[in-house]
Amino acid sequence: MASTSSAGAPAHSHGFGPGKLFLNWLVLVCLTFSTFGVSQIPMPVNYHLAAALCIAVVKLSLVVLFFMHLWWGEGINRIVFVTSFLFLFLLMFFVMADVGTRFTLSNSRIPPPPKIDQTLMPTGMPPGMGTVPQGHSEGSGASSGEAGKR
Amino acid sequence: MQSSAARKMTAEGWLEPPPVPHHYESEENHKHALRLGMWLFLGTEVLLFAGIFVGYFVFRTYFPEAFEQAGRHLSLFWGTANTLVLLTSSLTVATAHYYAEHGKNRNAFWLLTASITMGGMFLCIKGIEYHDKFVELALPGKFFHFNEITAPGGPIFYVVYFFATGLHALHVIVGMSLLTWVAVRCWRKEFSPQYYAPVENAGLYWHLVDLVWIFLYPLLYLV
Amino acid sequence: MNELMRRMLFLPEQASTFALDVDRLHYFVITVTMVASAAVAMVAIGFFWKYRRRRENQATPFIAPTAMFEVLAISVPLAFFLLWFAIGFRDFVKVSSPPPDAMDVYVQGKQWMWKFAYPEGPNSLGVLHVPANRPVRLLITSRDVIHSFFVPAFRIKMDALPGRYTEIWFTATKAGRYQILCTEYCGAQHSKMWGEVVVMAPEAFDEWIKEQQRGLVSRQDVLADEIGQVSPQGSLTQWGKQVAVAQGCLRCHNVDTREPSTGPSWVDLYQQTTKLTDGREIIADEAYLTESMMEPTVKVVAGYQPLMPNYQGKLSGPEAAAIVEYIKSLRSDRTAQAIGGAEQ
Amino acid sequence: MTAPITTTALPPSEPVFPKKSYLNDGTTIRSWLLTHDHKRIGLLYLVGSIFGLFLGGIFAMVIRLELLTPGPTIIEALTYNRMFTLHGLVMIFIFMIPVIPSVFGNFFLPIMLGAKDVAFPKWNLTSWYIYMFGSALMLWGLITGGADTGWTFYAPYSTTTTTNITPVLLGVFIIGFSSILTGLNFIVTIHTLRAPGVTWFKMPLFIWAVYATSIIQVLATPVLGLTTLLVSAEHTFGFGFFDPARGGDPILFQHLFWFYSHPAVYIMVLPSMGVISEVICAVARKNIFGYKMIAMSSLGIAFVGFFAWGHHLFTSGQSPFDAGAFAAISMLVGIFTAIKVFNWVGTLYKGAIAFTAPFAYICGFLFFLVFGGMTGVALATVSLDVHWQDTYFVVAHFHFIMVGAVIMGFLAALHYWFPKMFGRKYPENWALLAAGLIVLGFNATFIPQFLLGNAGMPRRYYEYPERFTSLNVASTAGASLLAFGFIIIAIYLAISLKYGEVAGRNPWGSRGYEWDVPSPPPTENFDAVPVFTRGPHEYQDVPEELAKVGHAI
Repeated sequence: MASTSSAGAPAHSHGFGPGKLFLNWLVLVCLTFSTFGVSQIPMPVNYHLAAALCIAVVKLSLVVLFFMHLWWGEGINRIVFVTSFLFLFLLMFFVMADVGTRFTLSNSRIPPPPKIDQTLMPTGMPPGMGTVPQGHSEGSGASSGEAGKR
Repeated sequence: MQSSAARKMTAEGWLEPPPVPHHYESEENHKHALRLGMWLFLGTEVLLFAGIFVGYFVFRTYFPEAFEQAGRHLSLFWGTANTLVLLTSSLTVATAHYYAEHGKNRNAFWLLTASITMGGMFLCIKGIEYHDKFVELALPGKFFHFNEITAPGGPIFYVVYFFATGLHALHVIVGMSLLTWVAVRCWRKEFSPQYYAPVENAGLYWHLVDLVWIFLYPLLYLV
Repeated sequence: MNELMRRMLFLPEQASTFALDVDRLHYFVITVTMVASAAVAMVAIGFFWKYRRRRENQATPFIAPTAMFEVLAISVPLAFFLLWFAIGFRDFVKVSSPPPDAMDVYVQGKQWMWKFAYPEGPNSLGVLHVPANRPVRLLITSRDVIHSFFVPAFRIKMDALPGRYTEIWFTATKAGRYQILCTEYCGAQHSKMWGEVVVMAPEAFDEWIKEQQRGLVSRQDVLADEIGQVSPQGSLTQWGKQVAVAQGCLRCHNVDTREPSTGPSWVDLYQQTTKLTDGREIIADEAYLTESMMEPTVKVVAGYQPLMPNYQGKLSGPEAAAIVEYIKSLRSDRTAQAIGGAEQ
Repeated sequence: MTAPITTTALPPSEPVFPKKSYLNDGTTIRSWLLTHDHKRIGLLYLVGSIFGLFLGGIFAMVIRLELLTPGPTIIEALTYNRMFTLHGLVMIFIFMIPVIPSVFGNFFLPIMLGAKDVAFPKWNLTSWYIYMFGSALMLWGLITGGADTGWTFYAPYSTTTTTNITPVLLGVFIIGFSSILTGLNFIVTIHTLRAPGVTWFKMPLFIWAVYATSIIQVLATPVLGLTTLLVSAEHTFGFGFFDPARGGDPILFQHLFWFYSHPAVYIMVLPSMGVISEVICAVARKNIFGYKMIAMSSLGIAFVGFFAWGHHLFTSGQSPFDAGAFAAISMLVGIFTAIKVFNWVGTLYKGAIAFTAPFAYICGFLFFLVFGGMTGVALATVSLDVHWQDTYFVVAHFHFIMVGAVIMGFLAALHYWFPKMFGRKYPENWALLAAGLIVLGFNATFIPQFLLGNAGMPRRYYEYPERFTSLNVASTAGASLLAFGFIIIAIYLAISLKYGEVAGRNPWGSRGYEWDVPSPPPTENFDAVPVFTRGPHEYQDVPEELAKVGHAI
C-alpha cells in the first residue's frame, strides 16, 4: 500500500500509489499487445477464442483488483462483482448448451420460404445446414416440387 | 449535492467535507454504502452487456465464417489504438482517485482532464470506424449491402457489432459526463481524505467501461 | 379408473400412445397435489380450531423445528418431485425422439392456417390425414411468426418456428377426427387457427394417399377439398380463386356478401371508390389491389385495422394478377355463380 | 423481556392519534412530491400501484366478459388482443412488481431495521418518478399504438407487428430502471443501516424476503432492459437479431426474456411470502417455526429461481438436454417453497390464533400457494407440460401464484399494517366478508381455468370452440365475485382512512419492531438510535400492556 503522501494521508488509505498504478498499466499494455500477437499466430479459431478470452480475464482481474481497488475492498463488494459474473456465465452456459444440443434443423438457419411448396419439401433446404436424418430427405422433393408449379 | 460555496476552506487546502447524511451513524458507514451501491450498479451493467455477449456467442456458433470474415474487415489498427487509449485513460482515472484521496485536487483535476480527452479520442476513433462502415454499407439487418462478406450471417454480425459498440459508446459518453462533473469539483478543491467518494465512484464507472472494451476488443477484432 | 379420472379432469379423449403416458403421470401428480393441498389446509384449520386465542394477553411457548422435521420437510417433497421429473423427462425424451421408421409429414403454420405436405405428395390445407397405429413424425415450420401445433387428443404440442424446423411424433391409436389448435399467440385470428387430424385405418390411409398421388398431376384437387369443385385447367379467374383460397385470403375477405369481415369484402370491390384511413379516397383499380397484396399496410381502408400480412415474395406476378381477376369477377349480380363453396 | 427503549411510555388504554406524524409533516402537494421520506414515497408507490390494479382489473373484467360466449361478445378480436396485452403489462409492471417491495418495503424496511431512512433517499424518490414516467409512457404507447403482442413480446411477432410497440418497450425499459434503483437501495440499506442489535439473523423475515427480492431485481432487470431495446430496435430498423428471416434466433429472445421474466415471478411472490411470515406470527402470537429455514429458503429461491427459466421453453424448440436441466432445477424451487409452507403451518402449532382478516388472507395464501406451487411443479414435469404449455392450465397456474399468492399477501399486508400506516383501524366484519368473497371468487375464477387447460383450450383465445363454454361461464361468474370483493375493500378502507377507530401504537399486540414506533410513525421514525434486544418474532412472554390493546377479534 503505497501511501507516499504527507499530512493528509488518510489513515485507512487503500490502493497503489502512482508508481505501482503505472506498473499495472504497463502490464495491461503488454497483455494487449500479446493478445494481438497471439491472434496473428495461425491456429484453429477456437484456440484463438480461448487464448483471447484467457488474456481478457487476466486483464479484467488486473483492472478490477488494482484500478478498482477490489483487492482492498469490503468483502461484500467482491461478492457482488463475482456474483454478477457468475450469473453472466450461467446465462451463457444454458443458452449455449441449448444451441449446442438442439434438434439440428431447429438450429440451422433456413432462408425465409419463398413459396410453400418448396419449403415444405426437404429439397428447399440450403446446403450445409445439417442433413435431414436418414431416410427422410432422399429424392422425396422432386415430384412435389413439380407439383408446386401452378 | 451540497453547494461548495457554503463550505469553508481548511488549512490543508481543501474544502471541508459535506456533512454525513443524518441517517448514517458514521462517515465510514456512509462511504461503505456509497461504494456498495456503486458496485451493485456495476453488477447490473455487467448483466446489461450479458445479453449482447450471449448473442455474440450464439450467432458466432451459427455463422462462424461470417464472423471471421467480418472481423477481418474491422480495422485492427484503430481497434488496438482504442484499446490502448481506454487503458491509459483508466490509468489516469485511477491515479486521479489516488490524488483526490490525498487532497491533491489540482493533480487530480489535470489527470481527469486527460482522461476525458482520451474518452473523446476514443469516440473520435469510433466515429472514424463507423464512418468507414457506413461508406462500405456494412450495416446491420436490412441495411446490409456489403459484398465482401460472402458467408451468410453478415447482417447479424453488424447488428452485434453496432449494438455492442454503440451501447459501449453510450457508456463512454455517460462516463465522460461523470468525469467532467468530478473534474469541476476537483477544480473547486472539494475532495479530501475525508471526502472523495464521487471521484472513486465515477472512476469505478469508467473502469467498467474499460472492462467491457477489454472483452469487446478481442471478440470483435481478433478472433 | 382411467376413464373416471379423465372425465373428472375434463381431459379430451386419449387418441395416441403418448396420451396415455401423459395422463397416467398427470393423475399421479394431480392426486398428490390435491392431497397435499387438502392436508395443508386441514392441518391449518385443525390448528386454528385447537389453538384459537382464548385470552387477550395469551403467551405462547417458543417452539423450533427439530432436525428431523427439517430433513423430512426437504426430503419427502423432493423425493416426489424428483420421481415426477424422472418419469416426465423419460416421456419427454420419448416424444422428442421419433423412431426411425416414422412416416414424415411436413407441417407449415402461417397466419392463420395449417398446411401439410407428404414427402411423396400430396399437399393439403387444414386437414392432416394420418394412419392409425403407425408412428408419424411431424416436421414443423412456419412462414411468418411463431405458431404452435397442438392436438389435445394426442397430448402433443410443438412450436412452429419461422425459418427452422422442429419435430415431434405420435402414434394415433383410434380412427377419428381430432382438432388442431394453435397455442402460440400469432395475431388477430389466432383463436381461429384451427385444423383437423383425420386418423384413418392404415389400409384406408394407404388407399387414400395413393389416390391423392394419382391426382397430383393436376394438383388442383387438393384445393378441391377446400373449394368443393374441380376445375383442372380453368380460367384465370378460377385460378385466382384457388390461389386466394390457398393463401387464406378468404378467411378475412368475404366473397359471398358485401358484409365486411376482418378485411373488406371483395364483392363489388373492383372500381369502387374507397375511403382510406388517412382520409384520402382512391378507386380500387388493378394497381391498388396489387399494391394491397404487396404492401397491405400502406393504404388501409377506413374502418379496418392494418392487420393484413405482407404477400411480397409470397405471390408470383401471375398469381397476384389471377387474384385481381378473381376480385374483378365478384359482382353482386353474379355472386351466386362466383362463390362456389369457398366459404367454410 | 426488556421493553424497547424508544417506547418511553406505553399508550394509555384509550389510544390517541399522535399530533405529529409523517402524514402531517408538511401538507402541501409539493411536500409530498418532493419528499425524501421513505414512508411518503411508499405511499406514493401505493397510489401508483393501486391505480395499476384498478386499471388492470377493469381490463380483466372486459376479457372475462368477452369470453362469456364462444363467439364475439362485446369487443372485436383486435381489441381483445390489446386488452390482454394491457392487462398483462399493467398488472405486472405497474402493479405487481412494485406493490409489495416498493410500497411496504419502502415504508417498513427502515423502521424494521431501526433506521431513519433508506440508504439513498434522493434516489428513492427518483426511482418513483422513473416508475411513474415509465408507466405513463407504457400506457400511452399501449393506448395510442395499440400493441397486441401480449406481455411476452415474442419475436418475430413483436418485431413485425404493424402496431407501434416501441413506446411500450421503452416504458418497460424505464420501469426496469426504477426497479433496479429500488432493489439497489434496499440492499445497501440492509447492509449498512441496521440498528445495533439487528444482526443478520435477528432481522424480521420480511426483510429477508425483500433482500432476496432486491437481489433478483438488481441482477435480472438489466437483461430485460437490453432485450426490450433489441426488440424495439429490431421493430424500428429491421435489425433481425431475433427474426429468423434475417438470420436471427427467436429462441434466443425467449431465453433472454425469461431470464428476467421467470425470476420476476419471484420478485412478486417473495415479498408476499415475507409478509405472510410477519403476519402469521402476529395473528398466531407465536414465534416463527424455523426462522433460519424460512430466511435461507428466500435466498435459495432467489438464486435457484434464476435458473429455472427454461421451463417456459419446453415446447418451443429448446433442446431436450436443456429441458431436462431446467426441469430438474425447477423442482428445487418447489422444495424451497415447500419448506416455507411447512414452517408457516408449524408456526400455528400451539399458537394463540385470532381469526381476523389478515388470518383469512393467510389461509387463502397457503391454499393458493400450495395448489399454485404444486401445479407449477406439475408444469415443470416436462412431459406433462407438452400438453399444458400455453393453455389455460398455465394461465390458471400463474394466476394462482401471481394473483392468489401475491394479492393475498398484498391484502394481508394492507390490513395488517393499515393501522400502523394511517393510525386507524378498519372494520373487521366488513374485512372478513370481503376476504371471504375474494377467496371464493378467486377459486371460482381460476379452478375452471385449470380444467379448461386440461380440456385443451389455448390461452389468448378470443373465440373458442363451443365445448369450452360452461367452464368459461363459471370463470366469468367467479371473476365478478372477485371484483365485488375488491370494491368492498376499497370502500371501507377509504372510509377508515378518515373515520376509522384510532389504532394506537400496537393494536395487534405484535412483537415486530415496526410496532414500537407510534402509529402513524413520526417523520424520523425514532427519536434516537433504537436498540432492539429481542428478536422480531418472539412471543414467549407478551408484555401485559401490549397484549391488552387487542384488535377487534
